[in-house]
Amino acid sequence: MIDPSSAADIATAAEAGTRLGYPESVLEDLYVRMLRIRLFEEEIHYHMSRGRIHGTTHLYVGQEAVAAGAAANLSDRDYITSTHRCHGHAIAKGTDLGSLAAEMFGKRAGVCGGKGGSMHLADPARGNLGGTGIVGGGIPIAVGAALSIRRLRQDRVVVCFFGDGAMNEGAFHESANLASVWGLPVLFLCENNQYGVSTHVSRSTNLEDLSIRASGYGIPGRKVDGMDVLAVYEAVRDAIAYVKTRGPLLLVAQTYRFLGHSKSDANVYRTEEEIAAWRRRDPIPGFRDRLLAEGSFREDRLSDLEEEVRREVDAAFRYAQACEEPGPEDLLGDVYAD
Amino acid sequence: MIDPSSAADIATAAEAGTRLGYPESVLEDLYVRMLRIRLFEEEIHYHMSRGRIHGTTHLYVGQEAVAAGAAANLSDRDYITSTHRCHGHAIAKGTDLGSLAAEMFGKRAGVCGGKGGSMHLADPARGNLGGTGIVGGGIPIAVGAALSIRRLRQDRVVVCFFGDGAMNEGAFHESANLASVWGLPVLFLCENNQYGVSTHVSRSTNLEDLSIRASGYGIPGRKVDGMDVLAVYEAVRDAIAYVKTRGPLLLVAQTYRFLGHSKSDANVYRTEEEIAAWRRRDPIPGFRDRLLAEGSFREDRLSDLEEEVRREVDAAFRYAQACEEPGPEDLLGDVYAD
Amino acid sequence: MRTDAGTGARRPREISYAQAVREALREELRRDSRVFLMGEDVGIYGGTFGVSAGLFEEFGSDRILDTPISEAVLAGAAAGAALTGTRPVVEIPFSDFLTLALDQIGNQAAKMRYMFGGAVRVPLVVRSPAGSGTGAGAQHSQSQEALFCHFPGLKVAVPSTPYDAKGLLKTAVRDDNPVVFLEQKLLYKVSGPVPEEEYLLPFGKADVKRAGSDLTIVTWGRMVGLCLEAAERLAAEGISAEVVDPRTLVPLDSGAIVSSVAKTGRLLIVHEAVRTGGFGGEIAAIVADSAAFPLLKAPIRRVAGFDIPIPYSPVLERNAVPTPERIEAAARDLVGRTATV
Amino acid sequence: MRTDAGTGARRPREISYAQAVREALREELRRDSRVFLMGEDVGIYGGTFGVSAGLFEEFGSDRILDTPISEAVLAGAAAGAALTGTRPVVEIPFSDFLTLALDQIGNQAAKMRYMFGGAVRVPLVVRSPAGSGTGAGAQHSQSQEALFCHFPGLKVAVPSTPYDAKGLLKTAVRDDNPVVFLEQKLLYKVSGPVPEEEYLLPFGKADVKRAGSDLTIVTWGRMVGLCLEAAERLAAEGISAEVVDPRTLVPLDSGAIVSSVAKTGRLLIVHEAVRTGGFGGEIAAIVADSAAFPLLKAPIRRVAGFDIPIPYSPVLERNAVPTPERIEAAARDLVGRTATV
Ligand SMILES: Cc1ncc(C[n+]2csc(CCOP(=O)(O)OP(=O)(O)O)c2C)c(N)n1
Ligand SMILES: Cc1ncc(C[n+]2csc(CCOP(=O)(O)OP(=O)(O)O)c2C)c(N)n1
Ligand SMILES: [Mg+2]
Ligand SMILES: [Mg+2]
Repeated sequence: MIDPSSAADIATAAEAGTRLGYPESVLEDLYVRMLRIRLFEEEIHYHMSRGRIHGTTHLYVGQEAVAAGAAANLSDRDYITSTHRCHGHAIAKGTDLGSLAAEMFGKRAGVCGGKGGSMHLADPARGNLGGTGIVGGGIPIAVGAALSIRRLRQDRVVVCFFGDGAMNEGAFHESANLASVWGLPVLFLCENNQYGVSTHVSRSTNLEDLSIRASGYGIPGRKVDGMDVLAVYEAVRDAIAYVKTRGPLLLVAQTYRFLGHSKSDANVYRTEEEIAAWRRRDPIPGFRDRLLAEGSFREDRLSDLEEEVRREVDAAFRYAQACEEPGPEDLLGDVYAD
Repeated sequence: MIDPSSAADIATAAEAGTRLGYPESVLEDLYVRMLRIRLFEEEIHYHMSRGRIHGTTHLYVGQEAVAAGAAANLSDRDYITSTHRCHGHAIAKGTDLGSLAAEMFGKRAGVCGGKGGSMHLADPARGNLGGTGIVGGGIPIAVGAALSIRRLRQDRVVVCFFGDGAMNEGAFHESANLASVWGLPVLFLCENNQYGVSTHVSRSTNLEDLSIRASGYGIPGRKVDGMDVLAVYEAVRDAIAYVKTRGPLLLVAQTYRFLGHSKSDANVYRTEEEIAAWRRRDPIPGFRDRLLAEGSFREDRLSDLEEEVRREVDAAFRYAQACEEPGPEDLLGDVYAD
Repeated sequence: MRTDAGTGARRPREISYAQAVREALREELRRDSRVFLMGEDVGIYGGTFGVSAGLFEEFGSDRILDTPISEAVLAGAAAGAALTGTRPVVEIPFSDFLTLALDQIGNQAAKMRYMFGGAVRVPLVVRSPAGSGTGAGAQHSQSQEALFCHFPGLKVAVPSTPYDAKGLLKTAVRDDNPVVFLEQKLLYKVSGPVPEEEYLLPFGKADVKRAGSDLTIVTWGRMVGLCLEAAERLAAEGISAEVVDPRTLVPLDSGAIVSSVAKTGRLLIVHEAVRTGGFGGEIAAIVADSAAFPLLKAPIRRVAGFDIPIPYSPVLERNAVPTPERIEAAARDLVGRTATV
Repeated sequence: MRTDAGTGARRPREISYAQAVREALREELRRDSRVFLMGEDVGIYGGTFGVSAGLFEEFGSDRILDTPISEAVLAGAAAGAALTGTRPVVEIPFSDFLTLALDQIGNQAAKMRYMFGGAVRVPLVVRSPAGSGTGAGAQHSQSQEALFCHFPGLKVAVPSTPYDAKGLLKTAVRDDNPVVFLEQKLLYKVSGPVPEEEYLLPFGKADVKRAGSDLTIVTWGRMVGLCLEAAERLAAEGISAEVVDPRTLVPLDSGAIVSSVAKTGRLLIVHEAVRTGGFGGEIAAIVADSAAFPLLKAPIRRVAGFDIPIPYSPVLERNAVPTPERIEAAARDLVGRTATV
């Protein structure tokens, strides 16, 4: 969490010294959040390809700027709802990497006790209300969390992540409309990574610009470059300011997933050229170059950060692999609260 | 069914002599369709209030111009999907009043064998794919019918009726989007009668104008005065021309139901003044006055028509009451086709 | 029920099932400010069946929320609200429409606690009226309790009397799990004794609505009344029926059912829902694998709705679901066919 | 299965369950131009489990339709298309998502014919893979056949072998009613004999997958294989199990089940779905009220999924549903506990 008093005040920050107009702590935070996601997922990919991780997984590689830029605006008291592609959101929202990795290995120490898995990462204590395997399924949950905020008169906000594909589910429509009618503090954050599995957004909607959909609910719709973490950070910051006082807003981040949809994906539906073109806009090296070019950070400082994240990720996976499997006594519990 | 070749060509028609710019047959047809609905429903109301009709009912009184103006553009080969408020649609689409009345009395001779009832009137032979008790439930059905038209390369169209309230169901969203992506020949015709039960449209959406929702699907949205049968007739005619070649369109007819939502409705949610104001725009006497004022029809001609419709309705109800009840042998059949 | 004749004891007041539900809501809304009610037309209109009449006036638009017609988001928003510190009660006008919300109820709300390793509580109630008999046709008349019973994580209550409705609903509102609360629309106007004093009824505790010795009738919801009437008539013929109302199907008091069947040796299950896939199958299966199995003197019989959508015609509708005649005939048949095994 | 040893007869070719489904689709698409397939990623991607691979290439985008992610409209549009002269087959990537389409499937498609007095036919198939074992967690692993069985108007098929999958799917496509066709995702890669020649399998006809005399195991879908293996091991212990696969749950061949139980005197029901509210209850209830009831030598036993969402951890997931050990133990127990009634 970036201290909002410093982050919000760009002018002061600019004086305080970085050419990008933000205090170093903000820039570092954004960089580190992205890096943690990337390195964590590369590790997942590695272990999965070796059959050490069970099931399927939906990697977030390429989209890191969205989760990082958004979550940097949030405190633990703010809520997010997530999707099947939920590792990035969970990491950005601050969940301990060890307990996330343990969850991926299905261990009892996992953030969901090994019962949730890749699509169901949740961390209510940090405001993460969970991923879901049902496309669009988390959107109504976000509206409900915003309703609690309103009813309990809290100073919180909900960021509701979902994909371009999810936007065609009835759940999106009902949620956007209800949140609008009630003026609830929820930011609908669509990660338009261009595809729902193999279906390009141009074949799942008839829209040039998904943010137009906002007009059907009488709420503002905005777009942001989802490959630019600073742009996302600012767009979400502004959106949250709006949402907290005036009700929902739809923000569409244009982004791309570099890897396949899930474990098994032969990528027959898109070209190597298209992937390469987007990879040239990889948000992480891009941001790194900017930090260096604009003189905010020296190379060795960044290397140190990278080293640190690397160590953190390695430790998380070592920890996870060493953790205990759940036992038969875990099978039947947690269905009902008493 | 109005012969489209004459109806479409307004200029010729105007020469042919009516001041409203249409052949008499068109105007008479519109007037008679509305009248049949109104008189039929008044009869339903009467029998229901005396406990002779079972269940509940959703009367269409006030909205006649919409069904009449729309259906006058359709042949038996064209499809409609309907709603819980389906009497008007069924009558406008040409179903025999006797079999509709028999259905309302739950008789075996009813259009659905007495098994459907007030909310489920259907007449596939006349392209009426049925009412439904599930608000919004008919919208996806309409998309499917349009898909058949496309697949079978037929020259038909689907008119999908639904209410302002139904527009907030996920089914509307998914349907509008899918029809748009596939460019299907379906006209989404929203009857905005201002309320879903007790909930005014201003409390169920955050929109001044429901037709704006079309933009979220990349399709045209239009509005029409739903109390003016000729305006509806023309708007639907134009919409159909568009829909047949270019894909879906959303047309919102502004209308009003004069009576309660259903059998039991104390009308606590709206004022007498509001009802009275809309009643002054009653589409039937309004159109009658216009026909007289513009000299198309003489008073005695209209009285004759009214008399004829009155007789038709009376005969339908006499027939219906005399019909047989279904028997135990009817109970278990019709679940599966063999 | 106590009488005031002779003893001077006060006869408990009688209120309708709808009033009982309303009282439970009112008391819980007063008790806990986190509780709120949302649904289509629950405000000034008072709800489709008038159940919430007056609550809007007392609690205002902050606690009694009219909604657009969007069942999926209502259920999902209830789950989201439940996760984050409030206690929603959702009204869905007819339980047939719960299919529209089933993903949010059964795949989200029901599973969250388990999927998240026990880290959350999801205290919400979905109230909705079930049953046929109003002439509203196939899509407004179903009894679909079995669907919800098949989603672990949900609790399912089907109250049969005003007393049960009030006591169970108060318990439901205080439960930290998602509860599907299926009211019986044909009972809304039926009255019965309900104490003035506050009380709660536990989930998972069957109520023996009538004691008997020749056969056990397990039934719930609106069918309880029919079975009690049938039991009276059977008693006149010398057949003593015990009527067991589980009150909640999940959790189910299978102990009480099994004990009763062990005692009577005969089991008749009566439900309004269509037979195939109904919850009667579950009860038959439990008993057929219980300590009561070797004590059975006759086959296990179900009287249920026929496997058809509910027809509109009143003569058809009446016969689509169990009638007193079918219930009595089945009971007679069971008792007549004793001890052939 | 014929062998080529000695007789010279050709051994029937073996193909996988996924191939068998694909062949059925291809043959029906070729046979009848009104048939078409739609679903998320069924085109060039070949479907979530690759089942429709190659169909897009053969039939084009006119007959193999990729759709947006909108399950409700897919089911509803299928109903609308079915009403108006075409014959849709819808693929839903995981059967867990059918809850999103249940209103259109269960309240619209299933009821239309009855509600409209028999005036329409609704020939559509909803295909969707069911079952656990892939590590995809609680919302991608359910077996929910019981839900669909509770909506009169639907037919429900749960094929357990490539042979059954092909023959039943071809029948489903030709049926004039809505059919929910639950493929078994863990069987997609399993091979079995499937004739080259065209064949159809009737609905409502159980298949005795193994004959036996000591107990009847009624089971379907993926559990059939497990039960056959268990039966082999039980045979080694001298217990002879008959394995009856109903193949379609609606219509259900209750005659075949009852005859088998009448012969063996013992019934074990095995399903992957969670126990409470599962279709096992229905079968238990049918048998407990049948001619086989007086012939039962032991209680009716169910081995089913535990009443929990499917957990992610492989060790937990494996034990959430019936294991060979649980099946065998139940069988032994039943046979050991004979004739105490
Ligand atoms: C209700 C539902 N339908 C279909 C699926 C299968 N599915 C999983 S991810 C996915 C694509 C989702 O697309 P999008 O919302 O754009 O998210 P992305 O995968 O691109 O992050 C689909 C169709 C599902 N999980 N849930
Ligand atoms: C899915 C569903 N939700 C709720 C209802 C209860 N209900 C019946 S009619 C109605 C209002 C519908 O409003 P609108 O679509 O505007 O149609 P109108 O009644 O005004 O013609 C409601 C909420 C229903 N029948 N179906
Ligand atoms: Mg996407
Ligand atoms: Mg309306």
